[in-house]
Amino acid sequence: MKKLLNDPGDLVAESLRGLDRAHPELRVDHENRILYRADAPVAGKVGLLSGGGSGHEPAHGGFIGPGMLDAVCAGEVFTSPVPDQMAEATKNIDGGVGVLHLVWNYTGDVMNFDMAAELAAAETDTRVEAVVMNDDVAVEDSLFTAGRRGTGAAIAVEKIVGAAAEQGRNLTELADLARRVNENSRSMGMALTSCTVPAKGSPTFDLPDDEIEIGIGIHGEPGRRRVPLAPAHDIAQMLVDPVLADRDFTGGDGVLVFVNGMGATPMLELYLMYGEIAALLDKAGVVPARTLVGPYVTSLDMAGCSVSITKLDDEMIRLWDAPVATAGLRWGM
Amino acid sequence: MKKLLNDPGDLVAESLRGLDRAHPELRVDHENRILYRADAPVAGKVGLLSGGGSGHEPAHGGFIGPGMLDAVCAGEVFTSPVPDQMAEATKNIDGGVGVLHLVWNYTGDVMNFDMAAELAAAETDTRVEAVVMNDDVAVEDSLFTAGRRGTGAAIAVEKIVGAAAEQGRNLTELADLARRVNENSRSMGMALTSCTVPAKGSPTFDLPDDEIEIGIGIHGEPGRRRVPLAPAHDIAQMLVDPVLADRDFTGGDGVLVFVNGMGATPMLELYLMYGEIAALLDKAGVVPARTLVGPYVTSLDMAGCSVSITKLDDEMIRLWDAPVATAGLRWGM
Amino acid sequence: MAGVDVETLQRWLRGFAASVAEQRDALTALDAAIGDADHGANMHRGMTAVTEAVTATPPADPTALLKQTATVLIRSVGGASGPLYGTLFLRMASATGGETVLEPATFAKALRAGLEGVISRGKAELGDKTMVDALAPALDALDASLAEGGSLATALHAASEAADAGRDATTPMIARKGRASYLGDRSAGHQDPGATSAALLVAAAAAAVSGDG
Amino acid sequence: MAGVDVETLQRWLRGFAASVAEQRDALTALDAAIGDADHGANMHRGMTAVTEAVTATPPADPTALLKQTATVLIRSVGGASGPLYGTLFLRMASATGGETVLEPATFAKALRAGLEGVISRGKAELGDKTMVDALAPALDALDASLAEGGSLATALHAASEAADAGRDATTPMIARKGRASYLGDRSAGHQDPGATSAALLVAAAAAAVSGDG
Ligand SMILES: Nc1ncnc2c1ncn2[C@@H]1O[C@H](COP(=O)(O)OP(=O)(O)O)[C@@H](O)[C@H]1O
Ligand SMILES: Nc1ncnc2c1ncn2[C@@H]1O[C@H](COP(=O)(O)OP(=O)(O)O)[C@@H](O)[C@H]1O
Ligand SMILES: [Mg+2]
Ligand SMILES: [Mg+2]
Ligand SMILES: [Mg+2]
Ligand SMILES: [Mg+2]
Repeated sequence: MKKLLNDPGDLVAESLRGLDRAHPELRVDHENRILYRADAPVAGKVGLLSGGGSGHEPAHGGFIGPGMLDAVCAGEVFTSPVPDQMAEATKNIDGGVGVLHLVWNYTGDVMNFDMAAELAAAETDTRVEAVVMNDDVAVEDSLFTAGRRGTGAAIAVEKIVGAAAEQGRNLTELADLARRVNENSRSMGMALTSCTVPAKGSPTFDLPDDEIEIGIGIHGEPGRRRVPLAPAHDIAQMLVDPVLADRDFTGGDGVLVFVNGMGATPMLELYLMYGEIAALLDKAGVVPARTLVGPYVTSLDMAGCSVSITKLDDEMIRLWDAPVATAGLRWGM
Repeated sequence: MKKLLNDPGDLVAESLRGLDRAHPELRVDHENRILYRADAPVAGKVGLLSGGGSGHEPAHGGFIGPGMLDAVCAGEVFTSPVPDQMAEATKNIDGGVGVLHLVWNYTGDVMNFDMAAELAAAETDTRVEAVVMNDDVAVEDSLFTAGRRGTGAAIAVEKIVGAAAEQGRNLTELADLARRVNENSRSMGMALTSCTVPAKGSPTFDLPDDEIEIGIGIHGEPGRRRVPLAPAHDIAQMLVDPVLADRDFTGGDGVLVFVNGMGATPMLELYLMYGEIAALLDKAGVVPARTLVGPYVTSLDMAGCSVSITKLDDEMIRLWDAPVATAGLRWGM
Repeated sequence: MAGVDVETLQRWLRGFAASVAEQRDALTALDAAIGDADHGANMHRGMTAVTEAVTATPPADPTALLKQTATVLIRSVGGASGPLYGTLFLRMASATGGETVLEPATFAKALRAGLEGVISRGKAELGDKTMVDALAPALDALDASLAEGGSLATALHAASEAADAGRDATTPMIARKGRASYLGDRSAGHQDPGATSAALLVAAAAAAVSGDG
Repeated sequence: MAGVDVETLQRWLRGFAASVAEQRDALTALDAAIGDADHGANMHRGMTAVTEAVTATPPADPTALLKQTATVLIRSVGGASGPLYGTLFLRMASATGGETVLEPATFAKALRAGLEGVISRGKAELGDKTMVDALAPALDALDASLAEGGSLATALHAASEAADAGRDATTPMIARKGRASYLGDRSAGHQDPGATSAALLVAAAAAAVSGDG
């Protein structure tokens, strides 16, 4: 394993120290591993909390700031944070009008956020709502399974709801909006190579040089199937087809297309993939109204990409375009 | 070789097509492989032109926009663009007060930009000045060599000079400023793994699992020495020491510290490296006034990092902080 | 030995911590195949923290010890296993009501309450390829052996055998809960990591009560 | 054959294009060791474009052909080799003044002008481990052989041998120009890619003039 670190056990703590120094506009509670907007709590604004395992940078800490999240709890690499973190963060970002938990749908994250909400309810009178984000069409969804993973749609949810929170909307409205953006989003990912979890020290899965995994998750979970290495054009098809098969994205005010790099994919390739994906969307009558291309929800050093599509309406477009100032997404301010 | 592409020969052209669609705020001349600010030429403003081989994304196209570059010429992967491209771009970004070429110091880039300036001089009456950026302390600098490579300092030069150009400063002032920022900058890089040039299809250099290269360039050029894999703390020292040995960075208004990812390095690791580097700077009495951490000048899928330090003065800090709206760097607008 | 006192419980937890430490890489390898390669690290982090806490402030009675264990696990593990194992011990603590020595039947009831906590927290059913597939048969065997008049040591040995069998039975299953469920059919053919750590937990209990833990 | 006409020059360029195509991976491998792994791709892209251009619009005379070659190389190659090889042909064109058949001495003088162009563009000296280390001895051998009364074919064969020797001599050198110079001492022990392609260029000239190209 070749990585820029000292002891794998100290990776998250040491990385947070560097991030803290690099971003004076954030406040970092190192003991609890919570990252805050420096001016949290913002009085009269609903506090937005997310978080999850580390290893997805710039998610989650890169999306804290005006127009997006108020705080994020960081877990160990690929391990959900613990209830105490979320309970503490909830307390500290409550500007008097409640806190919305934006939870990525993983068993661990959901349980830990649930327990945090229980703790918060027992200890404070902060109103807490939680919305679970689950957009990954690679995963079979049923009452009897853990359901779909939360992947790229979180960026759309956090950005759009973040802008709405900044406008002063109330907790119920924001939770409804979060659910609406989530329900309008679908994602699908693939890996050229596995990531290597530092504590393990070797790749999570072995992938021969001439094979790729389709339908992987962002924690190095293997995908739904393994296929021969293919040209970008065919890979784009393998990602776009299941997304479009799952939901109608035609018409209306167009879609947000988010082509995400898994961590070790050059932008040169990501832009090429975006070109292939956009051409397939053209053919299907789906209109990209907004685009985001880059490594935003990564899986350590995995090579590969995912595509997330969100059906937009007028309001969502305005909220997407609204000013945001985070380390990972910034415009208008 | 595992990459998201179709034919390696079409990689640059197809990637530019995707980038064009993803960034409506750019105008792309696909025949000449030139990327422009959509509103270029800006009347009364000195045009800023840079460019180089592809494979360094977001450099160079990601730094086009208000407050930074006006145009960029894209070469093949790791191959400087050709004079016709720069001559054409020069013509089209001249807002009537001249064009500044910001050239990364590589033999090919320098010769091709020189020939472009000769062409431009023969064909138009555009005033052209060129500043060569050469900040890499890994390289021996003498009258008899090609001198130091241009690496991370370009981001500081392009950002600071871009802001000054937006304020309406004239060509000579901007060229002087560019030289000043460049002279105040030093960089040093390292690789955990080699990149793979698509047209070659295999890694440029072989690096055993327990060795790293110190002093690499951004084109997969091997470094000055090969050492055993070391903890991040020691690697930080191997990068910071030669930079500080080459120039005094103490005192004054502090420095810009830019920790750059080479393409396949997770942000989790880059932030940890920044923490190590900042601690070493503390010890040396060097004060980070501004910080930039991320993959900005990449080398395809190379894992590793570089550090660039720029001594700042009051004016340079103001210009660094000024609004910029590019795909790669954005704030204040 | 008539019942389970705080020393026995400590032996159990230390024994579990030791086998987790020993099996850490194996647990992670199982999780790499159908999950995210961290179950060994998670359980090891948690049980190291439990051992340290128990050493630093030794709890007075079984209830306090179980509660402390639950709290430390919930605070230090994260992921799916943290809340689940945490809930297991939390419910056990609630079921012991401050007694200093737990009767075998009380211990069994506490474990049953713990399992119910796991099920209500995680919504897994038998056959979903989770820790429940090791724990549920183990507690059934425990109850059956005690009902037949077996000693707690005998009953826990039966439980441990049943846990091992339950763990082995997860291999052909298709996961319907947790991260392995994302793989669909591809989850079949791999032993569940959580069922594997759960079997270690039951084995450690048997060893602790027999005095050889 | 008395001199070099446009057909001979075309044979030369096509022959060079063919050997670059054949040696493409070898040139890239040399460049990977001390550069950026693109010299084969660069030269191949350039010479493919030259061949296509010459086929599409066959130039009327040597000057036009050399000028077209220069322009196409400068427009299509980039990097260091594009301007350098481009300048070589551009200066050759200037030195041929519209003649339809170049006398051996004129051809030699044109090549010398080309080399001087390379040197003034790239500032490399003998021993800097560049294409100059193959070209300069080649042209010295060419002049010497012609001065001794040798035919152009004989003289170009001597030149080709000298180019090969010059290329081989780059191996122990420490690079002082181009990308290989970044490696410092580590550049020693590797043959220079540009000197290697330059030796192919001279060999192709010898073959073209001998009629076996
Ligand atoms: N809903 C659930 N109910 C019971 N056990 C579960 C559930 N989800 C996951 N598990 C157990 O947790 C184990 C994985 O734990 P771990 O790897 O530590 O957490 P994570 O999946 O968050 O990485 C699985 O092997 C399984 O036995
Ligand atoms: N200043 C120079 N003068 C003469 N030849 C040079 C000079 N710099 C580089 N070269 C030649 O160019 C070759 C490299 O060409 P190429 O790989 O195509 O360009 P780049 O170095 O831009 O990638 C070197 O091997 C060397 O022979
Ligand atoms: Mg996990
Ligand atoms: Mg090159
Ligand atoms: Mg796991
Ligand atoms: Mg080269």
